[in-house]
Amino acid sequence: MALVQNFPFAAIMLYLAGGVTCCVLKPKASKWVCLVLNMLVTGLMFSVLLFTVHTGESYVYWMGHFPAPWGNEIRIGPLEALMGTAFPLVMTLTLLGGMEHIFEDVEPEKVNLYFTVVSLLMVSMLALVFTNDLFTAYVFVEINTIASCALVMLKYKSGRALVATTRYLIMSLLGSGLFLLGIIILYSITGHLLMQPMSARIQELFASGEYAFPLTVTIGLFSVGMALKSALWPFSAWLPDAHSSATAASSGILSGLVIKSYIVLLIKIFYRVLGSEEILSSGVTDVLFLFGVGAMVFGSFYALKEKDIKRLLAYSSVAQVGYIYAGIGLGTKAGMIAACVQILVHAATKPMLFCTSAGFMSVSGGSRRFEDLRGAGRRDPLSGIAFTVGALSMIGIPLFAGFVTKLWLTRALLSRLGWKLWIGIAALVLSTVLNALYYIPTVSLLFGRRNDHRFDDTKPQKDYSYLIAIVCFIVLNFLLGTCSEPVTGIIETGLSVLS
Amino acid sequence: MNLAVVFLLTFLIVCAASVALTKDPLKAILIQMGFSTIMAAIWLILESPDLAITEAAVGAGVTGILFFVTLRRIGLIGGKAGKKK
Amino acid sequence: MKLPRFLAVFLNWVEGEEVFPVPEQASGPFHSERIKKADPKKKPQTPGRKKDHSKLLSALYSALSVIVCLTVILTLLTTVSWLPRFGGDHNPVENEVYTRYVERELEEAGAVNTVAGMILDYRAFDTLGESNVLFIAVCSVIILLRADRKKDGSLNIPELESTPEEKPDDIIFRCAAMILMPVGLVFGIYVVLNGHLSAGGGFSGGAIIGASMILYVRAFGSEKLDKVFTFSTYKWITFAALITYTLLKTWSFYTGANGLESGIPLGKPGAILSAGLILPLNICVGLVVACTMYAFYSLFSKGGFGNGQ
Amino acid sequence: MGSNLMTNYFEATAVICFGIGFTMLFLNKNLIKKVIGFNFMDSSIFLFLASNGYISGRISPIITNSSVSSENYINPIPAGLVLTGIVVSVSVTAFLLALTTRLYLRYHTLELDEMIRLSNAEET
Repeated sequence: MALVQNFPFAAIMLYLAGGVTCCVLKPKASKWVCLVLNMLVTGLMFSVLLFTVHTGESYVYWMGHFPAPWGNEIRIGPLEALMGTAFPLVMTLTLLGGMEHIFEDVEPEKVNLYFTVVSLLMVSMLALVFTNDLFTAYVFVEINTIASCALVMLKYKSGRALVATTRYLIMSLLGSGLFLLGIIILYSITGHLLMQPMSARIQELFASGEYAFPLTVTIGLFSVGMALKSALWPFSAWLPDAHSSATAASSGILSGLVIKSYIVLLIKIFYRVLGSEEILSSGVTDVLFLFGVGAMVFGSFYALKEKDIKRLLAYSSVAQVGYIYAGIGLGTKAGMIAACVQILVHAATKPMLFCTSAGFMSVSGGSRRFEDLRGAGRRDPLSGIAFTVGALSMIGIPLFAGFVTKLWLTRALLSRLGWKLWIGIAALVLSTVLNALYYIPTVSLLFGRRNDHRFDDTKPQKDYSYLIAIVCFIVLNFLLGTCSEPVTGIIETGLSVLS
Repeated sequence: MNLAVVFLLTFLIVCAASVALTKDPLKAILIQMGFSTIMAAIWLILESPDLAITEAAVGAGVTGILFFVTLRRIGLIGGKAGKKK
Repeated sequence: MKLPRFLAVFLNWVEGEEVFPVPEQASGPFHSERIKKADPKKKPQTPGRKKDHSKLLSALYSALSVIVCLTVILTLLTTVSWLPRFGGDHNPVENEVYTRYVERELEEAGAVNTVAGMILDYRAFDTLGESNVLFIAVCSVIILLRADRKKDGSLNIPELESTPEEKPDDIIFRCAAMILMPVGLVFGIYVVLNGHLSAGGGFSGGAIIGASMILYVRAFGSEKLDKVFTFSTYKWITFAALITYTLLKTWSFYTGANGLESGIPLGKPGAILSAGLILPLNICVGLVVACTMYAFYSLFSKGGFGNGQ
Repeated sequence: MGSNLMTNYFEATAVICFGIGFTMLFLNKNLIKKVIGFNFMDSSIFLFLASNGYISGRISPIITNSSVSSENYINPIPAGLVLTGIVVSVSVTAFLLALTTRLYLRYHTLELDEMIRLSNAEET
């Protein structure tokens, strides 16, 4: 086994050790441990990405001395390596961008625990991306749940954050309960927990028609469980509060990464466990498509009415998650590519928007209301420019990242005639218009002139880490928007070796 | 299907239903501890002594203690009366 | 239909009636309803709300709950009716995975208790994740409940102010604790150390030790334990145990995946020093769990432990 | 309806308790009751899982004598998974209870709706 093949496992173990170490360190030291760890893992995973793209295949890595049906294992292919590179990269940039606010919003004695939580969150997300075993997935889903709730409630002064955490935690627990029940029903009819042998057995069962009802119920349980956790529209009531009341970096991480890790897991389950044809015939894709389309429209619709910048961004997340599910729900390969592209695009854009929102707040007396934010883009030009880039990307203007999603989604829709085409196109157009309707007024408001002179003497934060993070995010956005070919190529090979 | 098993399983359902109906948190916690104890007995019937030990120590012991300490901290049960274990 | 007497009494109790009439001045854990009503901190109900309106809403809400409950139950019952028979010996779960775990576990992992061998050797990644679930949970509880003070002595989170614990003086409870505490401690240590030989293991043993420590503190007060067991002791014990766990498992995973010999002797099955890594791992988990259970208790009851921390 | 409902009485009990626990966690307004509902939900899932591993007439897989034939022992996998699950469940319970404590100390109520109302009022 080549040395580079050990890196995904090393990444998980490094984060574990790092997280445990952060809890005994001083806040400053733990900050550096966490940042260095993130950069290191980004580098490691990038080399794994190059390796898997070079070989064009996936490989399994035994977690222990025993092969597939007996021992745990993880599995890395191009798609997993791509996600595994993107997650720590975005995490590094988000932490850099929100660092100043982390030290303001979190209790001074407990800042090191913030980095512990972040490291364990990364452990769980990487494990969810790499896992080849359903029960491992459940355990790490639980770590993910607790860690993401902890990220929200770390903003200790706000009672609203506590209430939002409770609602978030309860919905997440319902989701993981259903997910666990699904795993157990599958175990009792297949006798396996690892994806490969389980999938082989499920194909036999589908062919023979045995246990048809339990299998349908299981597909439903997985979909509802993951939809609850990733805030698909009818189940998304908890999201705006949870994501808007956390500190800026947490909001970015939750919106950009945590939701996505569950969707990646769902895609893996669909492809690797249940088999994509069976999913199609069960009709669950149609339901997911309808919900996704509903999210695209209603999420934007709610955002239209918001007068609070962080809640606006959170509702926009609901709409963007809808794009991912609409892509999955199309049930074609092009649709799945669109979904994966959207995962990356949203992960690169939304954390930047949340970081800039914190920048605006600090030049507006800490307020998130639109009436105080008027002119904030003039007071803090860097954040203003970054917000404009993010907004244009979310609307889907060419050259920006969001355009690629819309391009691929349209392409996927056009290749599929029938009712999905018309509903999808209508929703796409409507959602784009609605996006423009709330993002463009926000941008013009941020660059508008104030009539009073309340915030004239506030200076923008002079913080190099913020500058670096924002510049990197903008560059990343342009890169994704202009040269998306290699990325979609990797996703395509990744999806074809996934099943 | 022997009678003891049926009795225990029925008791589980009765416990769950009665917790759903009661309004008093303290009663709910007491019934929940009963639920855990019965669960420990069921693990023994299912030939899983590991689970029985763990459930007895955790489900009936530590979880119960945590519930009581919570209630005492927030002042729903008072003073010396909040005895543990 | 006439209910049996004991069932009727039970249901009445659940519904909130007192089973045994009690004098008004009595207080204790069974009369929380009364204490709750007398609680001065509890805000009075807002009077402006229309009564019949809210009644209708709450009826609708209960109906919704019943419908949700019944839908979930009926769907799952139908699923259950299609599943393989309970207790049958040709079910799908009786396959090669099960056979190898039972038949070859003794030579491959060396633990007499197959369950311990399975979770700490074959499926060790899950178990590593599990101990980190506990770790992140205790971090979250520390974040929520540890009462840190600013330089001027006021609390960061003002509502966490707690009244100092009164010294317990219940003689019966003390006698019981005097007998139960050492027994529990020894039994817990036994369960941890024999995790690979008999039922139990790090987690259940640790929980028993933790429960004994809680019992001691409840009976005799926490001053003596606080001197030894400060927050930093707790932090370093957890850190050392979890890092050891992670390092041991990293070695084992690395050698396993690369096809190397792990070089850890399995020993003679049945001996206390056998089963390779399982004994040290159980000790690590037992330490973490015992300290964590005690930490949960102290954090919940007084927002920190040891030296006023 | 399939034919095995009456033979699978362990699973049947488990899903009934699961339904009750699920509903309590989802729709009950009292936070303490929600936590207990969560406990019921998880315990019954574990009962469901463990009953899958049971085979009538066999004993628990602690290999005391030298007979290592799989004919004698029940399936150890569900027991191991449930052990992992119980740890997860107690961790989450502690977290939920800590949240409840903090919320009660801040708002002096256990009803979630009331807390949402109070926290919104506090913000504006």
